[in-house]
Amino acid sequence: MVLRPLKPFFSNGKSATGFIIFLIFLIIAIFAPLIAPYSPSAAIYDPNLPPTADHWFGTTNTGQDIYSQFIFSARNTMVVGFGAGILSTIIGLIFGVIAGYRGGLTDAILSFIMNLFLVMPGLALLIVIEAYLKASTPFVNGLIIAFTGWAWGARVFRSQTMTLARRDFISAAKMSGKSSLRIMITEICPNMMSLIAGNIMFATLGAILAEAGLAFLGLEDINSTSWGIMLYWASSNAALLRGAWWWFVPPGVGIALVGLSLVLMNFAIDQITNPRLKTQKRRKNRGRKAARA
Amino acid sequence: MNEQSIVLVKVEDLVIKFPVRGDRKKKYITPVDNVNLEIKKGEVLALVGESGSGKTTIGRALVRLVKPTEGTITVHGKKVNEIRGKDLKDYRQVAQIIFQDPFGSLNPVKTIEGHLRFPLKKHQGYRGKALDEKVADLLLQVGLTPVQEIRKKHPHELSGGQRQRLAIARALAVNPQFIVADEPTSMLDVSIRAGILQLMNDLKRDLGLSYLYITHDLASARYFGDRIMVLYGGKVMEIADSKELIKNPLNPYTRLLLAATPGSESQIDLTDMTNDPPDLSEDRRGCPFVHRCPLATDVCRETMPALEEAAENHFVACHHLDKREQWN
Amino acid sequence: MRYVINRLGFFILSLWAAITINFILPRMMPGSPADAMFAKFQGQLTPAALDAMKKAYGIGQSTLWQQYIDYLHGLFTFNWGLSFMQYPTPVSDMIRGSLPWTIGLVGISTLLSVFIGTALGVYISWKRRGFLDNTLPVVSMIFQAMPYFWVALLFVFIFGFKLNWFPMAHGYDPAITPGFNGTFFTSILNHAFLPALTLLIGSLSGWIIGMRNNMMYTLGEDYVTFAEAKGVKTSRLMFSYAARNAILPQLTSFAIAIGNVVSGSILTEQVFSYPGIGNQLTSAVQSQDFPMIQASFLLIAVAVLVANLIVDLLYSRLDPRIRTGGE
Amino acid sequence: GCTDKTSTNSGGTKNTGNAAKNPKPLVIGLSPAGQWQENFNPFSNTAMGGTNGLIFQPLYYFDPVSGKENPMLATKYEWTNNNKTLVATLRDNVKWSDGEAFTADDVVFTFDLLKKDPAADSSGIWKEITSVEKQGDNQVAFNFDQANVPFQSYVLGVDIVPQHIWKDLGDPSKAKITKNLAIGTGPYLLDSFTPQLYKMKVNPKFYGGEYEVKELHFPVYSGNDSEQLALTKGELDWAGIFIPDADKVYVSADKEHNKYWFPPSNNVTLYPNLTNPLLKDINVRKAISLAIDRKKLSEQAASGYDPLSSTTALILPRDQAWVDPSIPKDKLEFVFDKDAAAKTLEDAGYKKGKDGIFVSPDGKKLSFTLQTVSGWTDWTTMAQLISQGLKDVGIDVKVQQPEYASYAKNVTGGNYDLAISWTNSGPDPYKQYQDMLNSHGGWNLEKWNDPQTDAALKKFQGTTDKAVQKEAINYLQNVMVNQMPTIPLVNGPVWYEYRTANYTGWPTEDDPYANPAPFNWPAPAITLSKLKPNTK
Amino acid sequence: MVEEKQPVLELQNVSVGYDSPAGMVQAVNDINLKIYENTIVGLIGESGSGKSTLGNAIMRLLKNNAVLTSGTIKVMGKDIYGMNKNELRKFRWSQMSMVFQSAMNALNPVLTIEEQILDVFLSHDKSMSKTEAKKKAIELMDIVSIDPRYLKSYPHELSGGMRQRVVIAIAIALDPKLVIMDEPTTALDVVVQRSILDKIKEIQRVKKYAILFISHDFSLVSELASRVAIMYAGRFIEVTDSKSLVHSERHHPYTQGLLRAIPHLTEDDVTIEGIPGNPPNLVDLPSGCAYHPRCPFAFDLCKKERPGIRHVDGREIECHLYDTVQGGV
Ligand SMILES: Nc1ncnc2c1ncn2[C@@H]1O[C@H](COP(=O)(O)OP(=O)(O)OP(=O)(O)O)[C@@H](O)[C@H]1O
Ligand SMILES: Nc1ncnc2c1ncn2[C@@H]1O[C@H](COP(=O)(O)OP(=O)(O)OP(=O)(O)O)[C@@H](O)[C@H]1O
Ligand SMILES: [Mg+2]
Ligand SMILES: [Mg+2]
Repeated sequence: MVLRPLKPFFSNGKSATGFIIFLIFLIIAIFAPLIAPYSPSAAIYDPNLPPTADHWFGTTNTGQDIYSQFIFSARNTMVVGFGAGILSTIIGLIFGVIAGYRGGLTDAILSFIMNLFLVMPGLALLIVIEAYLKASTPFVNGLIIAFTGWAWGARVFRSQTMTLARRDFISAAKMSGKSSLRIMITEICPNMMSLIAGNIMFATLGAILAEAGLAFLGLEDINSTSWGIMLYWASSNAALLRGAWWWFVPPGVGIALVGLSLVLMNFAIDQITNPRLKTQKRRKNRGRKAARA
Repeated sequence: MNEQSIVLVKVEDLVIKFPVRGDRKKKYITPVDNVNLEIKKGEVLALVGESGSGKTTIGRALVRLVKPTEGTITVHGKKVNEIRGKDLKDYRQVAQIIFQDPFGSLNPVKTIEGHLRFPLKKHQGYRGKALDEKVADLLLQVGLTPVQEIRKKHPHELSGGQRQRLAIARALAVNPQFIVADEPTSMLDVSIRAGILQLMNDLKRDLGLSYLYITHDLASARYFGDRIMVLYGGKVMEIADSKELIKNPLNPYTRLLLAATPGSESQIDLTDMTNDPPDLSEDRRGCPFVHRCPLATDVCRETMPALEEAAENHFVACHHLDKREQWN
Repeated sequence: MRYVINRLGFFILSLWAAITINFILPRMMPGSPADAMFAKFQGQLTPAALDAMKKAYGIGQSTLWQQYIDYLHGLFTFNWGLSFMQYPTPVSDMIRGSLPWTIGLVGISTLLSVFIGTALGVYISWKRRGFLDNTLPVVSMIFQAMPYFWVALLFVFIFGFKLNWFPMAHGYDPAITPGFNGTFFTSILNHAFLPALTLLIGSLSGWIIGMRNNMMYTLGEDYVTFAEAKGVKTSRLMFSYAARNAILPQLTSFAIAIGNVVSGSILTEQVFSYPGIGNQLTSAVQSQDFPMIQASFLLIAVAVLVANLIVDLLYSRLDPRIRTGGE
Repeated sequence: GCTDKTSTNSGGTKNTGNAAKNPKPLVIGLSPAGQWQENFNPFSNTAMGGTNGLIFQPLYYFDPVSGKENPMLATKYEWTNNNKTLVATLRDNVKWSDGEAFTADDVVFTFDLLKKDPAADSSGIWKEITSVEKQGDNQVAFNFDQANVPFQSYVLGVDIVPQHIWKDLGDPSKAKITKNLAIGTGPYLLDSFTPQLYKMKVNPKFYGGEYEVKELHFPVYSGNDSEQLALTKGELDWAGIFIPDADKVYVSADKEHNKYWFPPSNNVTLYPNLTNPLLKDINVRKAISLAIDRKKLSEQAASGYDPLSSTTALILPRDQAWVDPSIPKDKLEFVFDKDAAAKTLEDAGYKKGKDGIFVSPDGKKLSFTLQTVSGWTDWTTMAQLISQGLKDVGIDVKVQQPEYASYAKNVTGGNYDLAISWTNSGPDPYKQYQDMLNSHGGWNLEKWNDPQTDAALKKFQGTTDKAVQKEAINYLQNVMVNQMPTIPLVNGPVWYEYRTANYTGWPTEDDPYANPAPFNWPAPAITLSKLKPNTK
Repeated sequence: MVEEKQPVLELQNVSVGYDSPAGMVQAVNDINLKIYENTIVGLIGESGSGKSTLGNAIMRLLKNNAVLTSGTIKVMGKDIYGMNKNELRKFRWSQMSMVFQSAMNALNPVLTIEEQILDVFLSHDKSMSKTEAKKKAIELMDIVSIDPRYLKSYPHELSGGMRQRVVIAIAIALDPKLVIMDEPTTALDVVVQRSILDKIKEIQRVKKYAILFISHDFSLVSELASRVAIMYAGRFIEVTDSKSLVHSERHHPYTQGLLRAIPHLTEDDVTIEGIPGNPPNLVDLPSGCAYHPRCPFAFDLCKKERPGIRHVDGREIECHLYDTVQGGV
């Protein structure tokens, strides 16, 4: 029963792989304190160690255990990524659904704001805002990423809402006396579930990458633990030049794997969204709707 | 018969305009132009006309999904043009609509009973067990059986006919007095259509419902409608008792429509008649049918003929009623 | 026509908004550039010198409103001020120096990405369920999921540092005198290869998958089947019927991508020491070079807007339904 | 300008002669930047490296690393008039690179320029001097308001520009000096400029004789990363960037040629904001100092390059001669003792709260922010280590790392609790103390305000007498040791990497003849004068 | 017996199935049919009964997941499924063409009408010049009575009826022997529908095509076609003379049900009634006669055994009722 909604994920190899990778990282994130052998910040071990039995990924130049950092970073990165992904999807939904449903002037104004946010150079904007907020934690960064990155989703939701709003079941809902807000929440949103899920996945991927980029540029609180911060330290300590690839490679691979799991899972969502892939046959227009151009 | 004479819905001088994207300045089309009609309690008024003649727009205006631009709609003696909020909510309980498309008018992610619960709760105040029972009643009433099995299903698991039945049940859920049936069978299979018409007929008889029955099929209009109103280009061309209208069509457009209907006996050569749709622009003049009408003269181009009673209860709008014999 | 006016209206309005935001944003940043300068001189700078400098930079002596007017005026007279960080170099000079590199590198790799991605998308949708159709989307996605600066760093390290196949920095070999000659161009290509490659593989999958999905949709359309029945040649079927229609929904993304050419490479340029605008922007933000930030922001916003406008207009060319005001 | 035939010819022959041996240009890696801008204005604070020293030259250069005085356009200077007048004797037979002769008028003109345009006078010369006069043909006198002997390094350090060109250029701070206008007296001429690279060629008419390094290349790098790679790969001959683990990363790439030397030049210091009542308490400062493991800072944050600071803040071994012998040996070095730190606090009435953080007697938590600069990774690492160390003792420290500009604003504006920053250094200890401890000091971030300190500094300024100077410095050392206005951490080194594959004769620890970093202009002019092509 | 002419279209035991996640959809089941020159055969059946599938199968335009599971399809004596791709490309449209069900969507929105018509000529006759093809396009437009100026228009600029006529024009461009029309007027207004039917009749009168006319509208088909096949669940349950459809006696019970479900325009006070039940599930067909769950006359045998063809009054009917000599209704 609980597993039923997950069924589509196992419908093909790609999404199943994605789902399994995702699950692994989810477990890592949830049980980080149990999995990680040491504290991620304690600088108490021999510095600059290559991988050993005690330190699987070696240690940093300040003697921190890289493996433990990796595990705890998974937690932060996932929280930040999904937090930002979900938040930006919610903002996008609010803008997109209201604009698409209301139409007219409301739509014109909201669309304008959307387009503006779409047009503002994302990373550049982020960098400026970051500079304003001073080195912020990954969570604050997640917030900013969400607040600057919702527009694309909003556009998608808007156009989907517009097609949905034209469908008769919305008129029918009006006829049954539902308020606009209720229609938006109970009639329109449930019909965009797959779009919403897809948007969350891509927004999450975007947020994870953006967060890593910001951290890499040094625009994140260096006390925090995230894959981006790990990369920042690795690169500023010339990890590659020193041959300490075990410091540089894992965070990148971690990001790539989580990202990959997201896009792979999205295949399953595609399958649900794409009407052509559904077995259900679309009924033909028996009326004479299209008789005039 | 006494009941029959109570006028439930009265529409006077209804005009509806829609803005359209013009090339430069904002333009309007007038898909409904000066329409008058009356529906008595327990009566079915059939509205026929070609695609785009404004049938749906009238229907939607009657249930207030579209706001009339001009004119008045009176239901039960109460003007409903401008009502909002609570009044509108109350009005929803009087008038309901069944949409043409049984696929588009159901929310694909809601269950069958999900479609019925809200209106029952909101308008009739059912709760808990009573609500469940009422849902079952309704489903039974429209012939959606076995009820317990069907109520948990989703629309895509139903056949077209079943969906249309659900749409009817949903309209009934608020216990209305008047239903706009907007081409309720045009998307259904022949074998299913008759069943839906039958069902609507039964409901009319049992519940004393009034209908505005919108269709493009004269045959079913004649079958289901007490009276038929013919619409062209947003204007009423003719209105009469069903049998009378089919037997004795007076307006050239009605006759054309009749001739085009498969199975009709009248033969009119249609092949070289242009298919241009009628002009709906705001500033049009004259009869909308003029560019297709074989009887058209300058008068037709200049002024719209008034609706006149040509026979008893048979109203028609045409400048050339006298010339109709020439054209057959 | 109305459509064009409509688009132009949006263009102008959002341009104004972008210009204004651009004015406000840097002013919200903490620390004035003169303070930064003050710090740079380790306290040796006298208050008098500081004041004089502030005056020269045009800071603090007028109201915000006055600054806004001056800003707008300067904008339209192409007088974008002098850079703080490279005082007294005019910002326009700095942009002129770096913009061509960015447009060259990022523009070309974006175009390549769009072209290759779209072509691959068309191809794999045509050969549905083939080997490539099963592998390419996933492989390309793996690359998209990686942080591109990380890939860039790895590339520099492996192909530049370890293997010595490609240079690790700069737009061309500094030892060569720029000129219209083969060696110079070879050098440019040689230097652009790695950055372009990172940009390319980072963005390819979007185009492949987007185009593939659109193609699948279009291929299911009746007009494609009808055309196939008519006996239309395969190539014409593929391009004029299927791809031509499938590409339309891609145009918006294309507009955004083109617009992002100017900004989309901040990290790449940083990693490859590429002499482009992204690089400039990063250092401008770090040294709070208001005029430079403003100018590059503006440039980026204008680039996106113009790209949007062009694509909108192009859209109306490609899709007759929009051109003649259909549904 | 017009060049006379002979010099062109001789230059030509020489060049061809060298070309036969094909000496490589010397490639210098400056600090990372986005792109070069063609700005060779010596009065601009964003001038390209080499503008000072290689193209334009000052009268004298006082080297902070070697502590040496290097005569440039002057050959001699002298204080007269109760140390209120500084007289410099100019070098003879110096020519501008366009062939015009260099005269005392040029010097007077230059200083007058600065007077007219304070924006160009970034060292505030005209705040100290009242007038500049020509004395005879080859002497210039600078008149001071009051004696300020150490200020000579600024006055004599001003780059001199040619009157015949600059008189038409308007405000010197705004003048755009490109290749054609870059006419100086230095050993090099600007050869070509692109935003990625500029080249200099040797000035055959240089007064000191033509240098052996004929061509200099200055490529731009956008970040430390890419410059490290280039350096390690042998693409640079001379650089001044931080490399972690230089032995492993850099030297091992080419053991024979890749060398580095990181001489100490100042103190990386933990500045406490003394306007913060908690930090005003010397016990808190002492506890903080005791809780810092400076050795770990040096080893882990700076790859062990940074020698530990002296409690006196003197830069050792350079300032060995200045050390106050009265200070006991054991007090000259910082100790790391967590227990002592906690004890210091407890003794002063501080108590540990539930969360393990000390609370002051009046109930305030010992919780501070610590500012460092975003991207300055050695400092940030130090900050982290400090934060962890202090936490162990019971002092809460949150590291913040804003962008440089906001950092600068915060620390100079007193808007911080703790901050890591540098100290300024001159050829002798005076400069450091003056800037850091004088109540009007330019880098008095901590806001130390002590009349006696000010008086000691004043005493130093007014004399050329070494003994008096020493007395003043002794007093200041004791202020540092006993009152701890700031908390020195480690010595800030000068980053300096060089390659002997193409050129030899570099400054080394054994022969520290000049500040070896290629960014402390005009010092590189001195280094370049000693370099010779590696003929092996 | 008259000498057998060669049929234009000959279907022998044609079955088509769709592969779907739910199982094999038996959309067309063992169909036999012959159509001769100059005849219009109507094909009637409710939605999902397999009409379009049959049409597509004849054109060899089946979807990817569909297979011709058995039978042969011959057009002009040639086995359609025995041709290689190139032969098929040439044969299709020159010998047989099809008007699609959704003609509205059969035109490429981004190409002009002219380009789409020229595509037909130029792909089939390499030697034809563009001017020649254009001339032919104008002729075609004339035949379907559309002003040739619309050649330069895009599909969305035409009304539905005009688009439909363009599609018909394209279908007859190469003068094929067989034209399959899949509900060519379903999406149109009655009046437009009528004018197009008249147009089709007129063209057929001149060109003498063999036409397979697919529809779900009884009255329409009986007016147009001489013979009508009634399809239920993929099978022809009845093939009959169209004239016989005016009355509902001695037909297959399904046909009877359909005839009773149609309201008549002129007859007074006839009650209509629907056919109870739902269309069959093609993945899991009812045993025996697929219609038996809805058939009011069904008896045991109907559940067990599929009825073969009975010849009743010149009709071919698949129903057990007609075994009982004059049985049935
Ligand atoms: N919301 C709207 N905005 C603009 N135009 C509209 C709107 N609704 C309907 N129209 C236009 O009004 C005219 C009449 O439409 P309506 O739907 O009433 O016709 P109809 O008679 O119901 O046609 P059909 O038989 O095809 O359902 C059409 O031209 C239509 O395009
Ligand atoms: N691509 C497909 N995959 C699976 N099943 C399909 C596919 N196309 C059609 N079907 C099924 O095959 C059956 C026959 O479909 P077909 O389109 O031939 O019916 P039809 O008689 O033309 O119906 P309509 O009158 O609605 O056009 C239907 O049950 C349909 O669901
Ligand atoms: Mg309608
Ligand atoms: Mg079909």
